[in-house]
Amino acid sequence: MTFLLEAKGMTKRFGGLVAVNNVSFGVGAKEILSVIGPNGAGKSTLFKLISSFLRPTAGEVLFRGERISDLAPHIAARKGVVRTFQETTVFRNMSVRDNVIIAHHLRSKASLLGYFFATRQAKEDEAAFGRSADEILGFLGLESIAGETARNLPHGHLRGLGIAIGLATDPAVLLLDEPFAGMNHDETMKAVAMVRKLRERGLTILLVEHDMQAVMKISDRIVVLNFGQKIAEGTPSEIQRNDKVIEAYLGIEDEAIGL
Amino acid sequence: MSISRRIIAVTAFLILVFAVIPILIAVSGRKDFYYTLSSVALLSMASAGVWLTFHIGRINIGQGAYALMGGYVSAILVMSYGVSFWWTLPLAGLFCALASILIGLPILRLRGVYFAMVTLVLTEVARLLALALPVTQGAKGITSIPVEVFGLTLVPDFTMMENPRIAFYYLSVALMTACFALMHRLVNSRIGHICMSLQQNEELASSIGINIAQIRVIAYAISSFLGGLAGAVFVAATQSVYPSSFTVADSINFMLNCFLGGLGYVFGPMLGTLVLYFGWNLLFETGRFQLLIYSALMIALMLVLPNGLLSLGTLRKER
Amino acid sequence: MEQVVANGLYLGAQYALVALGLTLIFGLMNVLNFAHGQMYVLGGFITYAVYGQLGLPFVVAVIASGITLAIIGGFMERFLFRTVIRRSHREESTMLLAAATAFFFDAVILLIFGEKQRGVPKIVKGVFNDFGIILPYDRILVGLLAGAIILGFILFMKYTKPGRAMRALAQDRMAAQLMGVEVNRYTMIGFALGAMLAGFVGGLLATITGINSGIGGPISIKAFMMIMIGGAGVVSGAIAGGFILGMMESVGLTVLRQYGDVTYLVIFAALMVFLSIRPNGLMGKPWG
Amino acid sequence: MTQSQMTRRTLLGAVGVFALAAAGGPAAAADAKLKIGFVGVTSGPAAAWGTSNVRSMQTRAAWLNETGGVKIGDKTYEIEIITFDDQKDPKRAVEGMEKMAQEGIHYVVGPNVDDGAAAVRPVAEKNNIIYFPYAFPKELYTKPASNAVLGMIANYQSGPAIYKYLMDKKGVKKVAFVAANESDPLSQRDSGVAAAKALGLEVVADKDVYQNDTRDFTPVLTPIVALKPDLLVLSGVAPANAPLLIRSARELGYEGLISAETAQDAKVLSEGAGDLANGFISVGGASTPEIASDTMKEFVDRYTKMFGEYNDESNTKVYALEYIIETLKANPKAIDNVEEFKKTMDSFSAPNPFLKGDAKLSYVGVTSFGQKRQLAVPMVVNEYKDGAFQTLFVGTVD
Repeated sequence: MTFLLEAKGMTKRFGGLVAVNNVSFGVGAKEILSVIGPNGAGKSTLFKLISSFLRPTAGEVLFRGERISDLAPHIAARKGVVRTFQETTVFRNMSVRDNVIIAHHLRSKASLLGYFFATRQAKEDEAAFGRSADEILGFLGLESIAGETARNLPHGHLRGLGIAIGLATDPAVLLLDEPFAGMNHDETMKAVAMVRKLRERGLTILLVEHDMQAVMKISDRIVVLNFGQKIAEGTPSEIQRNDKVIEAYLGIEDEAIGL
Repeated sequence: MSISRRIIAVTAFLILVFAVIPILIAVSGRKDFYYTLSSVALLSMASAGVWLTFHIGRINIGQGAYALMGGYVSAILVMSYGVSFWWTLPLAGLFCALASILIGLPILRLRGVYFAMVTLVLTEVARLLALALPVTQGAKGITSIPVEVFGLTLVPDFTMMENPRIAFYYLSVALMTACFALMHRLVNSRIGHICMSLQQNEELASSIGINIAQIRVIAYAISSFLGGLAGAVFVAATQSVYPSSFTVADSINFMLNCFLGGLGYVFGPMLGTLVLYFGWNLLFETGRFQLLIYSALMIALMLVLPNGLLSLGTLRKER
Repeated sequence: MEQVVANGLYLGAQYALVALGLTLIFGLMNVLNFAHGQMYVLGGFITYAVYGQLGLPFVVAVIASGITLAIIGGFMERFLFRTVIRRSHREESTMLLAAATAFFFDAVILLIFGEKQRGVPKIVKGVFNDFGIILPYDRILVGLLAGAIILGFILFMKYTKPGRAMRALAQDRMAAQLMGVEVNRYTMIGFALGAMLAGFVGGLLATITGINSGIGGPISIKAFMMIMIGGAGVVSGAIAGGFILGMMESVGLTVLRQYGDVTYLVIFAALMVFLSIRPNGLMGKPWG
Repeated sequence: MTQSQMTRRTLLGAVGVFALAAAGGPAAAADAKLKIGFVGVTSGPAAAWGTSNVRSMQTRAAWLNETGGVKIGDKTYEIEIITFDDQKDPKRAVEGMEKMAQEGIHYVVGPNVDDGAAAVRPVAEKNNIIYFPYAFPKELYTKPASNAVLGMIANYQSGPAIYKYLMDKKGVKKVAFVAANESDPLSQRDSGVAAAKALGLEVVADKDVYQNDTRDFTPVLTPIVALKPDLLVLSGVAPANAPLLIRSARELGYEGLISAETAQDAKVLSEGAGDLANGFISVGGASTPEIASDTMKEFVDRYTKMFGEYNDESNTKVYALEYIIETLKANPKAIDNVEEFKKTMDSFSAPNPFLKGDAKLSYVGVTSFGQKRQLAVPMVVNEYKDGAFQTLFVGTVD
């Protein structure tokens, strides 16, 4: 199987601590792959490694067979690998629509100077970005809050805005950082439906998540991390039956609920 | 706003600075205001640069370094190489922009107070360099820069004018007008929005494909260009430059001008400079209580309008 | 060489104490207090008035300096900084307020205490001269007192309730609030404490280097450098930064003296390079 | 708020401020008022320099006014002192000089530092202002410059005299210099070093500098004291720093002489360094008991009454105003004509009221500047002893 995005032997050390240890897996085109694991398993480190926000100590990330792990984040984004953030990370003092418009950066045809002098190309770009932003907001059901300033939004909308920003970059692979964290059951179900719709737009989705239930529902395949190592990989049903996974999660759950 | 109203506003501004103020000066006989207002115009340009770095989310307390650098570049070119004063202006600006790219590449990675402090130190480094380097003539400074450089062909001949102060006033406000026109365009174009995205969250900006390092350096270079240009004109106006011509106090003042006018408004630095610099001069009459009154007024202003003088309009609207 | 190290240590102790108050205020409220140097100067003048003019014991004078400044600091937080922080869109706006306060103190000090350099009688006479080290006893005493105050401060922050509350605040304001820390109260206490430290060190040093109405600004700037070296908002960073700068000055002025005017150029350039490599200083918290 | 509203508000604000400023401008000068300006530093770390200047002018002016004003020609004038704080910033100094021109003032005391004095030169020359800087660059006083008059003894004049005296009387052979890393002190150090070398002294340290905001001078002085010079010269030292330098040097075990070529204040020395300052040599003016006249003593009394405390730096700064007034008296046409003033300078002579005996006020400087552009101030070299200055010797400059 050829993967669109592939992690090979990813390792990250912080001083003496090994946060991620020799993790390999791949994501096929239009697949939804989830990385799960108990707290402190190294999920978010792995997430940052894949999105080029951190440099690996060893190993590499390949996108369409090309190494992207030592590139600056904006170049990885230009190639088509774009991440989202957890909810508080938006352009807080801009309107929702402006948030999405600015995120069309990668689709610019005019140069910076062109924008300064408002050339024809620049004007065309701006008009196109506006139309596209409206389309994206409509797609995600956010058109009613397009004029709101982002810092005034409630939590649920903030997450939608984060995804809208990601979509505006026109990515091939969208990396979602804990898209269901802190949601109640209804909200989670809505979000799950939305992620499916993203795939229908032709996107490949890699998400890092804590919420087992949602992940089981949504994923084509799941990678499980514990103590920085991959302990399992497979379809949701395979993972559910995997002893190592159950052990890892039970151990943690026990501690977490104080048993 | 509509285009016609914009034209009216711009015209009104031009008439004010190029006609009304000179007439007011002539009527009131306060010829010393030419120098004061030229200073305000030039310092507000340097402050506009600082404002632009604020716009990308950096507190810049290093503009004094570039103003000093620009001043020295202009003075050295005029004195040692016989370059016309007019040519030294863009050259000084470009020199500063280039220097700021070299300096900015490493230090623009710093954020918040760390960037602020490094730029503050940069101002001091510039002063110490001016004292130590042979080309700047050390402690003595460069003095008696000839006024003949204004004997030129293309532009109005300064020496022909009755009072060079008036000529400098026109030059300064013309440059200031151009500077703020460019700034206004820059900030309201997509570039301004990109800068603002950096200000609000650099990681997010970088995740959507913005080359944050490049934008930062560009903004910083423009900022330094303005600082260098202002410094160069200032040196010509006073015909001399010393290591103490622009110091840490100036760098801090440039920053304060931006705060006072309002960080959210592109014309903030202009108003801020006018109020801070001119305000100090107006309080000249109060003698030994000058600093006390000045600082008390500043504190009061800050309490009433913490987002700058120009936030007065939005404040009223909110009510 | 022993002398150079001794100079550096003494300088470091006094620098560390100056930086401590500044970093505390910064850590708690993200306010870069431009008026810190002026607070130091005010502390010095209070000691000058109480010990030098009224003739009361030195200890009384230094305590008076500390308490007066604590009160002033508390008022500054309550009536100036709190208002501006609440109402401004960008937290950097406090820099203008801090600078204006600095000017205000400058003006008041100049009007009350005049333009002259002032000094107070020595607290102990005599000079220690052995092991290749020459150090006047009053410097040793002040150095030790500075060390004791630093130690006391660390213990206070570690083991008392307000100290722990303030550390929690500095680490994560939101979390501290959720945990039930009274944010307003402890921010005010923290500001007062920072101001008190400035008052203490001003009072202590009045007996060594005297006091002068114009030096507030330069002192603030030097203190900024120290907390940048160590890392802003971190107590250990301020102490480290103070000692490092003290040692750099002492060693630099000896080693580089034949090159003339370059010592500070080298120190400043080194600081810029260092921060380019370590953007948060030695152990600072990042601040965006 | 829209952009246009903002612009308009800016405009309105500007006009308002302007109207305010124009209204607050100078009132028409009364016939019998003589305005003398001061542009210099009265705030910040160097505030003492300008403050001592302003206060001696204000003291003397109040005194003269109290006794009926000054009769110049057939008119009697009241003296008014207009002061401008330049914050030691050359840009502001230019501003101040413009302001003086605006006020119609032709005689200005100051600025206090080299760069300020050089920066105001074009403005002063254009607006016919004669100014009296306390700054030493020779270009200011040599042709083609002609509007600046040095208000005190330059260190390149007093330095050699002091070094010579100390060589002859105290057997000084090795000299060390230390200066603040700023324009004035560095220039003064360089000319001091040159003078010492010319006298055949061995200069063991000529590159040591400190930042002007230094509070602890022990690290600066440690290596210098180790060189064991016979004389330590504090070039261009600020009065605030002098006691700290002296104290650090003495506490480090330095046993040689210490001198400075700038004016100092005895109270500051005694508070800052106590007995350790004994033997410190500096340049003073006229207030030591050996040479002060009754007028000088009364001046000190009035100054103390007016401002609470005397500043010995004013000893050298009492002269400028006196010279201006006496020269105007000698040639009333000079009151608004600086060319007349310049003419009178060449031949001017009047009794010196501040000095015992028959000392004269006159303009000097031919040797140093090729023209008479310096006040003949007695070069009083003082030695500090137990809280007061004692005169070591009095020299002259020609």
